[in-house]
Amino acid sequence: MEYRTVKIPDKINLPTMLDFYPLQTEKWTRVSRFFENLKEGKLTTTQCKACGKLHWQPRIVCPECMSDDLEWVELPKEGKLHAFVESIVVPLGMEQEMPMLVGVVDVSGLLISTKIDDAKLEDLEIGMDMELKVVRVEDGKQERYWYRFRPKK
Amino acid sequence: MEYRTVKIPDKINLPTMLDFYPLQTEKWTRVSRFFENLKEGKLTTTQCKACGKLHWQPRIVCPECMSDDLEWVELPKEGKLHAFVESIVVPLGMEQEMPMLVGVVDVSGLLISTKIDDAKLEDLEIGMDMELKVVRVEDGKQERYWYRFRPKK
Amino acid sequence: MRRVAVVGVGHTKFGKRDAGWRDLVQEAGKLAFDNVDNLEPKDIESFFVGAAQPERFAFLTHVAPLAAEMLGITPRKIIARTELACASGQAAIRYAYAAIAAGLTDIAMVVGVEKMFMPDMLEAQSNMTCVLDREWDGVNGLSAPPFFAMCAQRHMYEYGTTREQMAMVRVKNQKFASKNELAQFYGKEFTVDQVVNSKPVSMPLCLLDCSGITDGGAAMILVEASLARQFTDTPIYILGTGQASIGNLINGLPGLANWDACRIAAEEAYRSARITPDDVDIAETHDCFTISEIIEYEELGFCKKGEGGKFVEEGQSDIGGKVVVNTRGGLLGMGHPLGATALSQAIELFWQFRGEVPKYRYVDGAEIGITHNLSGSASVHSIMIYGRG
Amino acid sequence: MRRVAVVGVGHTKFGKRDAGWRDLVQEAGKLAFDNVDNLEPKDIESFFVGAAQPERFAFLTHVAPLAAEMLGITPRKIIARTELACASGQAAIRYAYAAIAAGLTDIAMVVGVEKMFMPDMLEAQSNMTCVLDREWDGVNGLSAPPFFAMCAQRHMYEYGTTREQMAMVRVKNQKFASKNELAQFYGKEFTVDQVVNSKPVSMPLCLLDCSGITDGGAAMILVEASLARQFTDTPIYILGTGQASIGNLINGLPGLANWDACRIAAEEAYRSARITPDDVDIAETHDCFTISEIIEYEELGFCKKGEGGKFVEEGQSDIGGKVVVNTRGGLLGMGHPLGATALSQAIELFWQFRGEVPKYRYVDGAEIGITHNLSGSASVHSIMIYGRG
Ligand SMILES: [Zn+2]
Ligand SMILES: [Zn+2]
Repeated sequence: MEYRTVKIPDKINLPTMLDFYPLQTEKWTRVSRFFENLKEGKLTTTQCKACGKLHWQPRIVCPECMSDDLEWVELPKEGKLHAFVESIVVPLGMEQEMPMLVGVVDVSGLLISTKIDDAKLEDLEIGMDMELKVVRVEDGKQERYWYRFRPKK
Repeated sequence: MEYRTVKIPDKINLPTMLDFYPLQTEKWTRVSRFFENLKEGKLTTTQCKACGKLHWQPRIVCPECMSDDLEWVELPKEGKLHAFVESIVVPLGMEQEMPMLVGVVDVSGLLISTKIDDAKLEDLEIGMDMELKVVRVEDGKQERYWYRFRPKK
Repeated sequence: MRRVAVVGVGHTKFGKRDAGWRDLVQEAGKLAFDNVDNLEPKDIESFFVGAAQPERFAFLTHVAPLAAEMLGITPRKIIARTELACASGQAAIRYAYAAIAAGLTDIAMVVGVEKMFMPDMLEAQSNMTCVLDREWDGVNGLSAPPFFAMCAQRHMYEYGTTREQMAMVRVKNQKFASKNELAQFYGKEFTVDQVVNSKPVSMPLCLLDCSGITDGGAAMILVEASLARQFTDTPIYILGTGQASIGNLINGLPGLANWDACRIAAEEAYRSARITPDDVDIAETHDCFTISEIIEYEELGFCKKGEGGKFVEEGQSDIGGKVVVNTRGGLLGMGHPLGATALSQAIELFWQFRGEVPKYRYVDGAEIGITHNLSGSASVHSIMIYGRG
Repeated sequence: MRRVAVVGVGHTKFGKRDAGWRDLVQEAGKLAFDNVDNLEPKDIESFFVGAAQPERFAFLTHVAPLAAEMLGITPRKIIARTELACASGQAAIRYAYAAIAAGLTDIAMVVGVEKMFMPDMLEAQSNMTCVLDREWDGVNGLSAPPFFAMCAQRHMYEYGTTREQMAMVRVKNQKFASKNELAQFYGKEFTVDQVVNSKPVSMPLCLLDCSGITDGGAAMILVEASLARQFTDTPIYILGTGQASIGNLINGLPGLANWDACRIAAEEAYRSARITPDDVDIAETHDCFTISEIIEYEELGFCKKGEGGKFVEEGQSDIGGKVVVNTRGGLLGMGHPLGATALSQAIELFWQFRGEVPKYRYVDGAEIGITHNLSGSASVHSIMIYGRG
């Protein structure tokens, strides 16, 4: 048989539906300030001026009292390791990072999940001091920023 | 500021979640026979041996009587155009086909949707005779087959 | 069966929003809580989210708890998200209605939301292609515009509906939308000529015959009727509901120009509310395309089969006509954020019954309203009936 | 509130299936119709589909009408699909339950289905990462295994639970699954040593501590109780239900080792069924990981907080113990096709109450059973209680 051939793409740009990192600009999120601050090395979040609640993740409305009168506050660059794991379960695009250390860090009472850099599994223990690290995420088209933690030196 | 750079892929293989063409082998569908027959130039479907119902799309259970005693039957290679449209709405991967002629062909009383090849919008009218055409779909990794219709010569 | 009341609502601006999925949820939810007395997030027992495709448009799933967390809601009775493509929001309202009517819960919030704009709009178009059966219809390039274009073609062929009559639907709905600040296409009016001469998308449908890709969110608070006066002096009530589904693939449909499932759903909705089509004062119907509204007039029983074109041409669906259709501006004028649309429609009735809409679109004395959504290949039709009293 | 009965069920083989999404629907639906007398697809008034992510795993949406069409069902009362990640199936059952209890419909079918195997399994893993909040937790590499590994770590840290106790959950559930032909891991038994020494996935969780990626479908027919005897001599009944949600992002959770939402949902379920934990004879709990079942013993009230490890070690959750847990093999042994799991659990109770399971796993005299699902970051817990009488 002879057939007309229909070509479909073999490679495509990384689609948004498979891109883990949040869209960071004003055009796509109302908490773009978080990412601007992160680029400056600051981990920030929102706090409610009406009721004082400190949020994680940053919000545009306080879930405690429904006020939208919020302010940006900087969090400490340090925290304590609450839980951690070495994972070999790796989704599309994170293959190079295997095995991956992931954990939860207590920063001012907020439990913040994070990848853990500059450590091996055996270096980690619950309660140890961790410090913030900012990374630049590059996909060949745009630059974005994200946070990680590492054991405090 | 200095940042560690984290690379994420700029290009990836066309993911299944953006690939319109069905998975065709026995490993992925229980109507793989349809695709094998299509490769031979035959448009086939299932018919219920218990109640006689002719199905479209092909099934593994008859929706009319819940029998799973079905047989494969070949459909005529010709039909009549029931409706058609020229569309400029094109999803990812079909960009090269713009503008696209799409229609519905009545084949033995089954209303089968299809792309329309070898025609311009002004060539088409409701009720005209159409004929089957089989195309090979290539994505650089696998060969698949699909059907289209064109005006009968 | 217990009666169910709507006591408060919230509605974000619809359009291309500089906001993410969770921003839209926060906006809509806050507006709803601000709209009602004596109610805090912690009082919400049950939480229902209508969302069509956050998995693809926003790479988010398990979105009901995500939205609940955004609003400080900790449901202790029921929580789930419903999907029914373009009718996802109505499925959520119906779930809340069933749960309250049954006595499983007393105080519920429904949030409908969709973030549809994406950095790559080809990706968004792919998502819209799987609203039809992707493997057997979508693969052939069929998404909503070409599908509904064929419905228009068949309706013109079978009933003589004209291109101009279709355009009149947009003209009417846009007239309403032009003054509605929440609408995606706020501030614009169109003539029949402008609609007919707009960019061809899937002929006979042009750009102005089509509802848009839209970001938006909306929220409603529903309670068991005897509790309603604790929260507002002017609740509205759910009077009945109907839904029907016939087929999905084009071959399984009753027809392209005959939407039998719409007629069946309407009959059930009228029966359950103990009304007839003549009792309907105001209708929010699913004008995803101009042709849709014309076919819906017919199947909802507002006019005879085949006379939908004449119905709009004669002004029967405009203020002063037999039944006023789509006073908020319809999907055409408001935009169509899939999960939020049904809530936006219900909210229009809420505001109409309470006299809270501007005069230009107010339907004076309206007592009974219907909201209608279709989904997929017009295979499913979903209807709810609301009343003032 | 009207009573609701289950009168027929269908359950496909779970596992890596050489079949597509719609094949699984057809298999499950046919089995359910074959299981019940005097009922044809056209008799089904309402249709509820539980499915977590067909949009991503199968590039399909608007799946409720798709599934209805596959089964020749033309709902004329209610149709919708529910999503609640790993508990999507239970959300569908609950919607059907609410609708029948309210009087909105009399005869409903629920189908739960998930096709999770994909040509590229990295893509499937990406899908599982958005079960948590993808933008703030998933982005950090958190999908279910690492998340539940941290729950295990905290439970060991706070309560002294041992690695071996966790492994005992798999040993027990696998013993049941090994003889269950519907199970993904049919024909295998494991020892504690084998579990502890299996491939590390997210330490302390090894491969055999984790439920699998699974394809599968299941279906149930639910009717208003007074109609049940038309369809079977031995219906079972829904006695109560409870659901609770607290937070979503890790920071919003009550704790990693304390699942307060599970306790709240259980209290509500027991209250609504007018029973206590002591009345439960058999439980199908959401053992997505071995640690999950241990925490669930505690929060469901089968033992004291912190004593879940001891509970399994003492055989209290095995045949002859206080409450027999996961006789079909659990998610660990059966596999976990997200949308189908809750139906598979309910079907096990249906078969148990009717004496239709093989002797090796039959719980003689069981009158009351509970099914439990968690979803996401264990933020949501969903419970239904079924009874023989
Ligand atoms: Zn506050
Ligand atoms: Zn048959």
